[in-house]
Amino acid sequence: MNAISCKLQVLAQETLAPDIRRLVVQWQDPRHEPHAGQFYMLRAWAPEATPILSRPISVHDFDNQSGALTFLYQVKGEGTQKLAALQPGQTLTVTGPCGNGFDAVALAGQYKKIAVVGGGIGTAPLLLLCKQLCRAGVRPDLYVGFRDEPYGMEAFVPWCHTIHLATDSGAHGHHGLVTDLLDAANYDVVLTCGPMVMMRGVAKLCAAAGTPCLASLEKKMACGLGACLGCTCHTKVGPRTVCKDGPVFQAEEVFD
Amino acid sequence: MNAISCKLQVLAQETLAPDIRRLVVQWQDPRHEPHAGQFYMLRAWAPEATPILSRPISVHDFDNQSGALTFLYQVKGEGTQKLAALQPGQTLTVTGPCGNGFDAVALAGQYKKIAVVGGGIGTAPLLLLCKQLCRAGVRPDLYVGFRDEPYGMEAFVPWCHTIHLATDSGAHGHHGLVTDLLDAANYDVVLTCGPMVMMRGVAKLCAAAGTPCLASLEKKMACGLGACLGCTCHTKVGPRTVCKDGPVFQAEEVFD
Amino acid sequence: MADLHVDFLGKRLAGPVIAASGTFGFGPEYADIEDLRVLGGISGKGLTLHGQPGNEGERLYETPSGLMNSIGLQNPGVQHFIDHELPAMRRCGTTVWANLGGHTIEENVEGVEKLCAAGIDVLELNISCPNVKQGGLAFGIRAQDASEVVGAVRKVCTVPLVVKLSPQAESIPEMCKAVEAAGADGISLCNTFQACAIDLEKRRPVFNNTFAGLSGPAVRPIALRMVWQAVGAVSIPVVGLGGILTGRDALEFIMAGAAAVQVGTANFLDPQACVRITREIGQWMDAHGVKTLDEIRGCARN
Amino acid sequence: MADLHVDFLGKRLAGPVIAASGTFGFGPEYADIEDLRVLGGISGKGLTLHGQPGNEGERLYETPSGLMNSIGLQNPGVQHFIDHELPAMRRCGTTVWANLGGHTIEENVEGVEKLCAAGIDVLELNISCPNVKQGGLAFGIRAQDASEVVGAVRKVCTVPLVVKLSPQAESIPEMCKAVEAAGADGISLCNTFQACAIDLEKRRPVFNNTFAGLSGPAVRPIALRMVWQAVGAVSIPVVGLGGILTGRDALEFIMAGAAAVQVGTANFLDPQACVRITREIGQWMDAHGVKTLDEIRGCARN
Ligand SMILES: Cc1cc2nc3c(=O)[nH]c(=O)nc-3n(C[C@H](O)[C@H](O)[C@H](O)COP(=O)(O)OP(=O)(O)OC[C@H]3O[C@@H](n4cnc5c(N)ncnc54)[C@H](O)[C@@H]3O)c2cc1C
Ligand SMILES: Cc1cc2nc3c(=O)[nH]c(=O)nc-3n(C[C@H](O)[C@H](O)[C@H](O)COP(=O)(O)OP(=O)(O)OC[C@H]3O[C@@H](n4cnc5c(N)ncnc54)[C@H](O)[C@@H]3O)c2cc1C
Ligand SMILES: Cc1cc2nc3c(=O)[nH]c(=O)nc-3n(C[C@H](O)[C@H](O)[C@H](O)COP(=O)(O)O)c2cc1C
Ligand SMILES: Cc1cc2nc3c(=O)[nH]c(=O)nc-3n(C[C@H](O)[C@H](O)[C@H](O)COP(=O)(O)O)c2cc1C
Ligand code: FES
Ligand code: FES
Repeated sequence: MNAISCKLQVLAQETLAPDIRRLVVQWQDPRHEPHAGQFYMLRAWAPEATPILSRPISVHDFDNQSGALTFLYQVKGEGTQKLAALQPGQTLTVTGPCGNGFDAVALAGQYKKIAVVGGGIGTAPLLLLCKQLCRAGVRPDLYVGFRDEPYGMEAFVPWCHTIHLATDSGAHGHHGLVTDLLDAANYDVVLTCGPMVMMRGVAKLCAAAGTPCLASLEKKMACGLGACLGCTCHTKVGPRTVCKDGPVFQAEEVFD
Repeated sequence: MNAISCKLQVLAQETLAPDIRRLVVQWQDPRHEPHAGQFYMLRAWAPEATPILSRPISVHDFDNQSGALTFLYQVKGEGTQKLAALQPGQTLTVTGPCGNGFDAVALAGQYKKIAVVGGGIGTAPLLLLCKQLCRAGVRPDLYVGFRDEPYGMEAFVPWCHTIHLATDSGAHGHHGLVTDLLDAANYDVVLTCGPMVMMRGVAKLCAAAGTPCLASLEKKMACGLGACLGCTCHTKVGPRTVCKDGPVFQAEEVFD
Repeated sequence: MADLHVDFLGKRLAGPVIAASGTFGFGPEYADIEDLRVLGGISGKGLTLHGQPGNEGERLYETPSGLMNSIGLQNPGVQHFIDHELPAMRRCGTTVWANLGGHTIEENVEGVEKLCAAGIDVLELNISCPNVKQGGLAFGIRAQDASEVVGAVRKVCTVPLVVKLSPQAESIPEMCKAVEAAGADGISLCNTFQACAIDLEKRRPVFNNTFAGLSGPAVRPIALRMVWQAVGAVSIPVVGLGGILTGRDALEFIMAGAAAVQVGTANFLDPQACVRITREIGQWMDAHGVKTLDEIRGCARN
Repeated sequence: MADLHVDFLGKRLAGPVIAASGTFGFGPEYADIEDLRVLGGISGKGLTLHGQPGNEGERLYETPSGLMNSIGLQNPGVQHFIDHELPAMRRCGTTVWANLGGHTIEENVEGVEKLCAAGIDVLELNISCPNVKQGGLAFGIRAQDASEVVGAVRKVCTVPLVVKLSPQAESIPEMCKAVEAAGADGISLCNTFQACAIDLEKRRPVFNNTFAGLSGPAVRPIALRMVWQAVGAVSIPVVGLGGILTGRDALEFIMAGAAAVQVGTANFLDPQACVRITREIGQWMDAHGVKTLDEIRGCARN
């Protein structure tokens, strides 16, 4: 289950919203298949080209029949701009799968009522998570917040029990925060990924309700392999690498 | 007649031979028009992108009616590869016209029998030179050497009195060096651009025949403006910048 | 096929490329990524006697062709390393370089004793660490300070002792001579360059410590100059590093006289960099009819 | 619109960006390329008293985000400059900085006397030049050597005296304090970084002198660190330079406390760099409601 480094071919790239892309590549190594919550270091440029570091992007979806590996990402700066320029047939270099991810089988075995809470592009890793939970026997409730226009939601429908939507602008769903919608006491566990403020809010609700909560964190990364200690998170149980020990942590260990 | 710096639009790019391109751009400043033997610093990439320096390329042709400015260049390394990727409609940054160039009117006024001698991609600046000499009243004799396949020769035909061709491989014209063909004593002046060994040979023939010779030199350049002294040539009359004092020098000042 | 091995202080290194400290974990992180047996060695993450959690705040920042880092020597401590990381490091199939940087001479001495007893191949002493007794000035700035720590460590070090120099040394040649005289068996250089970046929106330095270490291709020409000076200053072997990304880069260091090279930041740009660089060196040698590295080591100095 | 002027040692500079020595000729070369009147000044090509032809062999070499040069101070000499270049330089409409680097104290003193008599705005003393009496060690390495040359020049310099430091100085803070104590009115730093490159095919250094000077974006983070240290070490104004390519880069130096900045290598990457950077600084200030540079100068230090 360790990471490998290889070149992959682009199968498709799609624009879901002005700054949101869905990139599908062909994974080739059946001995190193990714699971939900893991990520890859992506590099669509030469080692000597800018930006100097590769970019961590979560597994959005993975089809272990065909090997189709999907990323959902937001175009922010130079790195993601270069990813966005990729055309079908071109190749990129990836390192992964990286990180602990979510153990969907164990979670579905241990907990019966599961809430999955995402915000913005933080929904990216949640699709495969919902899929794997569903396949493992628990159809989760999904809570998602967006600024204005949601994207990528259709894909979640088959795998979720209910979908609760909030937007900052009120354009769709609840006008306000996704945390307004969540009653943590209704769940055995809450799994979350999104902006830090949102995850901190979710963690607080869970702490108050005594519900376990797992959060997927982000940090700048150089290696993605636990080798450089550039992505350390100072948790209550000591320093941990987000790339290898994480990105998924017990919320109580990382939030006050 | 000083250099300016501006963005220009690509009108056309053509492949003349596997590694030879003809690039036409739209010049826009009638107060700073180039003449034969001058060059531009070309940059088809951002200031912060690689390669760090712009690339000097001679004026191959210039149409002062339309402003069409043509370069003929060989794809060698990263800089010229990036130039070769330019498509019509795209822009590039240029600084120029740089250098002294040839004063075709003065030359045609002073000399009646003129030989123009070029080798390989060193023929690039010679087209506009022949044109301007012809228009100034002297149709020059052209001597050109190539390794194997000549390129770009059709364009010279209207402006030259005779064209003498040599190739290293013997595939076309004389099998041997272009200097084998030249009898410097037949000319009032010889104008040359090409590999250093060739120009040294031409200079030697001219010196022996007592014929004046002007040679266009190449050096690595940073500014192209005479500002950095990176392109100094130690001539018999002291250090000279190839970019500003040159690239055209009296052969006797630069060759022994 | 070119013979890439390097005889280094009594060890036979399989190749001239050693993974640089702090960029390669303790080795197993890269085990599924490339064949570690072709490496000359792995220099583990820098250790301190008691371990430390490293710095708060930003730890990484990209610059033109460079990377700034402020890890702050996060490490599990010498004993934890011996108990937990060393066994796996030994199984990587290459030489084990323990990189140690203490904040006092005593800490360094104790750390070296333990590491040597535990069984390592090379001790790489990182003297870029702040010396708490000198008000935080690193051991590696003044030749006198370096001399003292190297002399003390030398007495207890039972494996080859390579001293890793800081580019902030007041004078590279003098520093090299001082550590050679104090008993170093080899020198590696250089560590990261002290550098600064400012966050315009926060109007504050990017890093909590104001300064951080710069590495990567940006520094390569300066590092090569320092390696050139080091080779000229001493007769012990010099391991060159700083910005090496290709076989050609590595060959520049070897032609300057480096016994071997280390590769750090390049591992992030290409996780297979160490093996690729080794292969590229071999390809260049084959193309140029060079059979062993000894044929070209230091050739640019003549 | 933000007010970009800088009060500098009794002169009013139109903007904070000064063209760096050796990259801008004496100014007229750029006259048709950009409006020189928005600049804070032009530092002319480095002069020596008697002039010199500069180095043979390669003079330029590209590195990752950097440029190496080995011009060897080619210059026409002080008298030729005064007679031929200075008049045109004066007509550029900005302050005239004469950059001087002599090989002995006496040469420096004589050059400064002549330049001051001829009428310049600022004398920038480049102490990176080899001191022939010290076996070629540059004046800018040891504080004591720098102190001597600055002290001697100070006595005859009738215009503001800015001393341009070398990054090879043994200690930047000590060097800064020494030149301040010796009478410098200001400091500029840094000059190019001593670096090396090797031509694999020739198996020789690229440059005849083995080493050459590295500049450009690659060195910016190190230069910024040195400027930060300089500002902390002295109370005279510090002009920051090294790798500045954008308004944001320049603002980092100003927030570190630089009175003004110089722009060198960027002129080659973009011949309109000086004016563009000035404009970008103004745009950033406007976007952030900053009216004068004094409001943000050194703000990152608090
Ligand atoms: C484990 C992990 C998984 C991620 N998964 C996704 C995903 O599925 N989809 C998606 O759109 N984004 C994801 N991100 C965020 C993504 O990595 C950044 O948006 C991206 O690196 C920005 O690069 P850039 O060059 O476009 O932007 P820039 O802003 O130019 O990047 C500058 C630097 O900051 C770093 N950086 C910027 N934003 C982030 C961030 N949010 N987290 C970590 N480092 C950052 C970059 O890597 C780079 O080093 C993930 C981040 C992590 C750590
Ligand atoms: C005044 C002048 C006019 C020129 N006119 C033409 C022309 O019309 N057509 C054409 O094909 N070429 C011309 N050249 C040569 C051209 O500049 C180089 O081929 C080009 O810079 C190579 O860049 P690169 O990145 O592709 O190659 P690389 O080999 O990667 O370049 C590496 C470095 O060497 C320099 N360099 C490489 N070759 C030369 C060279 N022959 N002369 C000067 N510097 C060089 C580059 O500028 C760069 O700094 C001219 C050169 C000069 C000085
Ligand atoms: C993230 C990071 C962590 C580092 N940690 C250490 C360390 O613990 N000990 C050490 O001696 N050097 C450390 N270094 C320095 C490298 O080993 C190397 O000396 C330096 O980065 C220059 O080489 P490079 O340009 O190939 O990276 C570290 C470098 C980086 C980038
Ligand atoms: C080609 C070239 C020539 C230079 N000549 C001089 C000089 O004569 N005197 C001097 O003080 N600095 C000289 N420098 C150094 C620059 O003025 C500047 O200090 C250095 O390049 C760092 O700034 P930059 O990265 O913006 O170029 C020269 C730099 C270059 C690139
Ligand atoms: S990114 Fe290197 S340890 Fe996490
Ligand atoms: S290239 Fe700068 S002076 Fe010629």
